[in-house]
Amino acid sequence: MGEVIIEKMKLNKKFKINIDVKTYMMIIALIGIWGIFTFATGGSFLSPRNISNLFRQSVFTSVLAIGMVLVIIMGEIDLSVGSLVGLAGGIVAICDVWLELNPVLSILITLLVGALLGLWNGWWVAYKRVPSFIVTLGGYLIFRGVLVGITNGTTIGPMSNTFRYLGKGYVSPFVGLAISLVVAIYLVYYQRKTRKKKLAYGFDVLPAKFEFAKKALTILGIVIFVFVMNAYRGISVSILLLLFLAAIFFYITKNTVFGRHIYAIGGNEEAAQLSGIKIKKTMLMVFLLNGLLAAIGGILLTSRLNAASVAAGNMAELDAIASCVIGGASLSGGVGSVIGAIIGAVVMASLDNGMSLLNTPMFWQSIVKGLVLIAAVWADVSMKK
Amino acid sequence: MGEVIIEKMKLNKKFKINIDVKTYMMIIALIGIWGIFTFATGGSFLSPRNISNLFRQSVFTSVLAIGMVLVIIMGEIDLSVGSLVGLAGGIVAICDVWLELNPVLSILITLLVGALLGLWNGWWVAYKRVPSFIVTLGGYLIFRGVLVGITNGTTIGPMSNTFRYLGKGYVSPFVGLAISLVVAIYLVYYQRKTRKKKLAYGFDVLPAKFEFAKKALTILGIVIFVFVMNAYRGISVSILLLLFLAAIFFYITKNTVFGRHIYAIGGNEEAAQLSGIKIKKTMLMVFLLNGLLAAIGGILLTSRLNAASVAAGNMAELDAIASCVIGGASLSGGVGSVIGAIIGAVVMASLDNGMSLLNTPMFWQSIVKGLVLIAAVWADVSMKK
Amino acid sequence: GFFDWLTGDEKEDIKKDDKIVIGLSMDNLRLERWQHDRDIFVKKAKELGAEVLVQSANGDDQLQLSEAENLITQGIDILVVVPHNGKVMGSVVEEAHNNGVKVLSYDRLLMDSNVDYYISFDNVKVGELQAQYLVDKKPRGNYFLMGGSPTDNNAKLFRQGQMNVLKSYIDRGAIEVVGDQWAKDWLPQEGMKIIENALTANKNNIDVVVASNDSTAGGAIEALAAQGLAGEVLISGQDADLAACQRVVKGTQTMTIYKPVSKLASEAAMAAVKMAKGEEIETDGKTTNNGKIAVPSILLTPIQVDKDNMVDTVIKDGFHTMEEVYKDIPKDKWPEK
Amino acid sequence: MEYILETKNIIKEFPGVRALDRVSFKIKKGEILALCGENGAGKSTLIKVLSGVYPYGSYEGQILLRGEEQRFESIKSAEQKGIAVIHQELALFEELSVAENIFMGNEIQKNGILDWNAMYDQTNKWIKKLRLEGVKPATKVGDLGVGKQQLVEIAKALAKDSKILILDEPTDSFTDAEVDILLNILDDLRQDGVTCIYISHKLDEVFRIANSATVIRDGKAIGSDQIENLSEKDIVKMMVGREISHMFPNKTAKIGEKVLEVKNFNVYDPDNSEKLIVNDVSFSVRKGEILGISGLVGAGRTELVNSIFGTFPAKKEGEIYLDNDLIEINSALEALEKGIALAPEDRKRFGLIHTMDVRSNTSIACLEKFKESLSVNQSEEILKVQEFVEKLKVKTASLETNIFNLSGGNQQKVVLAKNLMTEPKVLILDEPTRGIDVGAKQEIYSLMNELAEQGVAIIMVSSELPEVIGMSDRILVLTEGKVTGRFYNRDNKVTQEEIMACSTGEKDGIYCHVDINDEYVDKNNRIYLTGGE
Ligand SMILES: Nc1ncnc2c1ncn2[C@@H]1O[C@H](COP(=O)(O)OP(=O)(O)OP(=O)(O)O)[C@@H](O)[C@H]1O
Ligand SMILES: Nc1ncnc2c1ncn2[C@@H]1O[C@H](COP(=O)(O)OP(=O)(O)OP(=O)(O)O)[C@@H](O)[C@H]1O
Ligand SMILES: O[C@@H]1[C@@H](O)[C@H](O)OC[C@H]1O
Ligand SMILES: [Mg+2]
Ligand SMILES: [Mg+2]
Repeated sequence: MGEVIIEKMKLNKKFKINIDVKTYMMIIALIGIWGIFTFATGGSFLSPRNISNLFRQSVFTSVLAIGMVLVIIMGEIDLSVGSLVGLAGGIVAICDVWLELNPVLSILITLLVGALLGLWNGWWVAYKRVPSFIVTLGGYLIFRGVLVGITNGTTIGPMSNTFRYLGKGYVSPFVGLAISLVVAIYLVYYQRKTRKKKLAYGFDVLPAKFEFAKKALTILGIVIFVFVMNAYRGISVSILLLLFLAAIFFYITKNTVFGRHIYAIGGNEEAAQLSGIKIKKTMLMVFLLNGLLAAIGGILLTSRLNAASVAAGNMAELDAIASCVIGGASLSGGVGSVIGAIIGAVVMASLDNGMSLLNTPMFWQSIVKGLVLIAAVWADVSMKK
Repeated sequence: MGEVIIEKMKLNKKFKINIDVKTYMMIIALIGIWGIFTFATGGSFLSPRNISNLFRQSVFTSVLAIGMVLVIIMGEIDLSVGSLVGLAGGIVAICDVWLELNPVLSILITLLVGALLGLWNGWWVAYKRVPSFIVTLGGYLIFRGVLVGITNGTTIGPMSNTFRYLGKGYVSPFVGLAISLVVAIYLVYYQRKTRKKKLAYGFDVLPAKFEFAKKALTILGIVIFVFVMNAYRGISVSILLLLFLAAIFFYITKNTVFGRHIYAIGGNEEAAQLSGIKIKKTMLMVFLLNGLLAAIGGILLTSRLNAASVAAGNMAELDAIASCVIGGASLSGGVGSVIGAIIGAVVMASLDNGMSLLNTPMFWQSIVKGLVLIAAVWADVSMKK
Repeated sequence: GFFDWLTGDEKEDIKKDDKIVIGLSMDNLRLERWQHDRDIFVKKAKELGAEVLVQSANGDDQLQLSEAENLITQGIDILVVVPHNGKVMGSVVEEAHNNGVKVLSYDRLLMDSNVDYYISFDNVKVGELQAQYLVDKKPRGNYFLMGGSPTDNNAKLFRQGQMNVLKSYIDRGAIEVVGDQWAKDWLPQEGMKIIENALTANKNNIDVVVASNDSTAGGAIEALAAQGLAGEVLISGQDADLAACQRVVKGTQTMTIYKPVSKLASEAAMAAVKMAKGEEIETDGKTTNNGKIAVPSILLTPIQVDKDNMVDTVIKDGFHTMEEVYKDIPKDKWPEK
Repeated sequence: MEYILETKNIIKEFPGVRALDRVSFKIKKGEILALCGENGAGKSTLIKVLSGVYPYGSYEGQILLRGEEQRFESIKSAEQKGIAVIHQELALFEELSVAENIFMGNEIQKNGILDWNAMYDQTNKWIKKLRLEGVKPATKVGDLGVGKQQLVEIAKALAKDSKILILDEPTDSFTDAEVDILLNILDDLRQDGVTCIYISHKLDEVFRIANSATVIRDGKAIGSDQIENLSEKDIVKMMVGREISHMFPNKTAKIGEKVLEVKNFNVYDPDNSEKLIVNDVSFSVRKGEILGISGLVGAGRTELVNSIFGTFPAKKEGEIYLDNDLIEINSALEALEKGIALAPEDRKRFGLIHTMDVRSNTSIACLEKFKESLSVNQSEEILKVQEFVEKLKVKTASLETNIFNLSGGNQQKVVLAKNLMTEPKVLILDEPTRGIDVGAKQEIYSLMNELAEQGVAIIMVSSELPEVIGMSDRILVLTEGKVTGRFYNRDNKVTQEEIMACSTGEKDGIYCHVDINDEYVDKNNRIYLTGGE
């Protein structure tokens, strides 16, 4: 058996490098984009303040992209996300401003509504076999209609302080440092544990010095991030929330049975069914989660704008889908990742942010963004070949 | 051999009936929708005048849907259609209003641009393997940006008379009758020829009386259509154009090598490759045709609106895609039909028109349209099972 | 006879009864102000004994054209149009006239057509008022221009008015334009992003933001607030949206333009009823050129609203109530009615 | 005679794998060359090089056609030189009709406009020639079973009227009847001067049809000779590197009590709820027993087992007892939970998830087993998958290799591994050795035996009669949905002729070695007690 395992393990390493190249390619494109903007703006693009802005500006799309990428991996699509964001924003604003409910209660109600509307979408797709494109196109119309109906078309605001904190607050630099420390320690501990486990199973592991370098890099990355953020005002609450969500969904997609089943359904639904996967329940759950994340997106957007308007979240679904595809997800299902989707969202936000800093006329922004999108994905595709 | 052939023919019949049931289901839904609106509007929905309006209102989306359905059958998507419509409209208006070119020349230039931009999309998809979602999302941004750039954001109009005629004219009732007569005679002749050919191969054909009934029905249908149209103002020029395009593309998809290759690529690209189909050229051609049709759509829209605005055609791609899917096309490729796509467009236009006649508030319209969309496709899906 | 029917020469038999039916075709109802316009118009028309059929087009030219056609199909006596795009909707006039329906252009002008009357505020004037108020308060400094939707023709008119005022200051070097960006679809989140980035790029050295309406100003103010600059940086608006009025009295938004919509809507309703009855309308000989004819016009003046005249304008007109506008201000600080 | 086709030192590499290592071979005009080799030896890769799938430049070495070097840029350019291929993985369009599939890429047309009548006419001829019973030119290919699809694929290649025909395991889901049809056609073509390369793991076919044979091992051509100079043993030895003496292991499993019993089972046609495709079938399987189900393609075997497994989308009637309890199964999940597993016949469509790697494909049906609190214990998973990959000798670069980079036979092994990993009580195998080489076959047979010894009840649907006879304790023959034969076969005494006679309806009704009330009875009505003589 020895030989085979060694052979297999060699490949394990190679596999990791492959994966990395794929993810890295878009990161390289991102770095390229950042470089150009830094140069063009005479450095202000890379100022801590702008980095903080940039990340905050991409939080909203990122949250939606996390949910969307699950749907896309499963081989489906959700066009109703933008309308759902609008509706969720309207509901949280109605609870907060008109009904003056407790913020926590308002949030819970909104999340519940988001989950239920996600279920509605999922039910039609999973149990009635209506194509998700149509179901969610229906949702796109219905949810926006309901929003206009219940808010009567008015803009509702301003929001109470809790929401402002959610949308615009920063955690104090010390808290930020403390959190990052805890995370760093946990990560190191986790890597150690995994390594031990692997050794116990007799698997090959990285040589100790590499392992050490990996740990050092992890910690360094976190520290740099926190310092850059602290150099402005600290980590923003919304970014923290995004990181938290990203961690959870990264874990779900990589390490749980449910996550693996999503990939299987998207890869080959018929084969997945014959493998005993509960297709309907899984689909329902994915759409539910997507609804929940859209509701979170709606709350964040309303908090950030300090008001809910009927136009809020318009076209957000397109941004979310684009983020996923830029991040390597395939619309035919089975392929994609949470991290990729977030990187995709950051790429889009970087383009918007950089050109806005440069005062590029709107129509040029549009043209350049289109060209860069195509070029970036092309670079990605041609590297993978 | 006799036995085998007879058996085959039985199946041929079954096959035809199957096909028909699928198309008919959405027609039945359409008739249901029409029935409800006729009842609710006290009959004015079915007045010749409104029927004429309704068809004219669906021409634009139908033209786009014809091109889109080819792309969808091929397993790709085109999100740039709406922007391309806008840009084509802008170009034709610039040629006509600013440059005061001859209308025919203006139209030719616009069609050329449409075809070239279609080629641009197709080139990235076919030769650079960039996912069509991304390429055309890029196009969506680029084309609209160029439009704003070249028109400077202004609305350009009014158009010269030729375009008005194109957008709003009617052919005189006599001409309408004459054209329909020619078409009817040709159809009868064609059916005769087909029948003869089949007999020559020894295939089974419909009994003579059925054949006769079929011919009679064909003619009756055409006559009723013309009379209803003439009862208002005659057949509108744009409807005539649509019918012409529909006939051409119906023929292409059903009876040409190129058309069947589109289905093959969408059904199983790998197999298509192994069958020696020129995938790249076919893709290029399909995107080119789609660009051409979008340009025609842009010219029609500009003619109908009598001006080109930078917002023209916004979101038109979504309507076009929805029409295709309502008409039975599958976004995973290989399935769909030109007729289905047009029926889908008419379904959508009927909903808009009917609720507009009923003065339903916009938000209710939105909600009802969403629900009906889902319900109609659900009826379709569950019948097919 | 049959021949007429066959050829289509038969006259339309549009149902006509005594009651006046007005068709109101609106651009959209997504902005708060259009809801006010509709409500007041319908109410006034009812008082005058007319029925109103309202349709809104979600900001879609083509849909609006179809809807206007459908209104005419329903046998309305008069068509009132708030066009999404005046050039596009101009073409509906011919169709209406062919069916014996007169057309009143509301708020935005129907271009290149024989439209019967026009009732509006002057959009270029709106831009001028916004800019004038700001330069009066700050004749020199760094100005950031934030336009509206790049695909809305009105946004261009507002900008035109603003430049009418600002031009000479810019030429003199008193005002430096540090940026010029347009907010997609008048969306607040676009406004917010633009100003966040503008502040970053200019290291917060912005004195004035010329914003074209309240919804985009709302987003911009959130970005200013994040830098503690809300109230410091002057910023304009338009529409007197409730949220904007609240900001004005709080001091975070400098001004807004109140277009006395109640006046506009009720005058329009009265005019429509008169037109339906075939009566003449008094316009003091005012006309506006629409590219084809001089359209008889009723032009109302937009009013600039700030902290000081809030009570006398918006609240007095009943556009918003005192309680609504001053909701976040302690009662003892409320002004006298 | 001149050599019509020749390769010189072909090298083809994939990332991490050298699939072909300086392969040279020659073939004379009008001859049939058999290409033999283990799973993953490089046979399919070689023909892909020959047919332009891997274009010139993506491999090293030379292809000579009538002595001239060829540089095929595409499949089309190879086709233009008269090379037609039937690939191992079906390349059909499920949504399109039989006629369209046959003529796809090779249409009967004039100025780009199709001549449907002519194509239908031709299609009818092919249908007759290949005896595709019940198939019409307009039938959707997706509605056909795998066997019939494969015949359509063959028609497609034949319709091209090529000078060189390459067939990559064309018969892997055929019964003898279809094999005969095909081999006769090939023989006719040979008379007409067509040259043919024939890949098959069924050596009897090779000896029936080929003029010469070339053996490939680990990407190298290691032997080539006229067929007269070779014996099966020689070829097997060259392929596998060892001799295979006992293909079918001795059955040693103790047969125990009934595990699964099916009574009066009916299944209807999904498209026609009147028509029965499985008609009043009853049978049972016991612990440690292997029940073989035999029949011609289209007999309804796949529908029967899929309906039992709960995954055939059509109306069904009848009773199923598991350990004497009446049960109802409506989904694969319910079946798997009750301990019934099924390895499907159509591995590409129902067995594999093309976006996933070998590891995930193998473990996907039993991930719950590796669940540890919230997550999957991936170390356990890898170990377990590793174990099965070794047991079945899956040839893969690693567990992280995408499943579609494996050779056809190795994909099939992964499907088997996946089902074995669920540790079922009842294991249903539908054509388990499709595309598997002789060496691996023997290992799979031993494995089945091992499982039987552990008390698993196995139902094996197979079109290969030697396999059915060599492995089964009892045999059920299905013809047009009805049971037309039941055999007791613990003594391997049933003959191919007896089974064939049942499946072709030559003998009606129950033929011999009757099994009444689940007790074994022979021709002379001697009763054998279950569990052995
Ligand atoms: N696209 C690919 N990428 C990577 N490796 C591949 C690819 N295609 C084939 N291989 C590898 O090349 C080797 C030869 O495969 P090939 O399909 O030619 O085998 P084969 O002889 O046809 O086997 P079988 O009898 O199982 O069909 C195998 O190791 C396989 O894993
Ligand atoms: N699980 C399944 N779900 C849906 N369709 C299936 C399933 N299994 C098989 N089919 C379909 O059933 C039809 C009949 O297949 P086929 O003719 O191979 O059956 P068969 O009679 O069992 O043939 P054979 O006896 O050779 O296995 C085919 O269309 C096949 O694709
Ligand atoms: O009132 C404004 C309107 O005139 C313009 O067209 O759109 C934005 C609004 O704020
Ligand atoms: Mg092979
Ligand atoms: Mg079968």
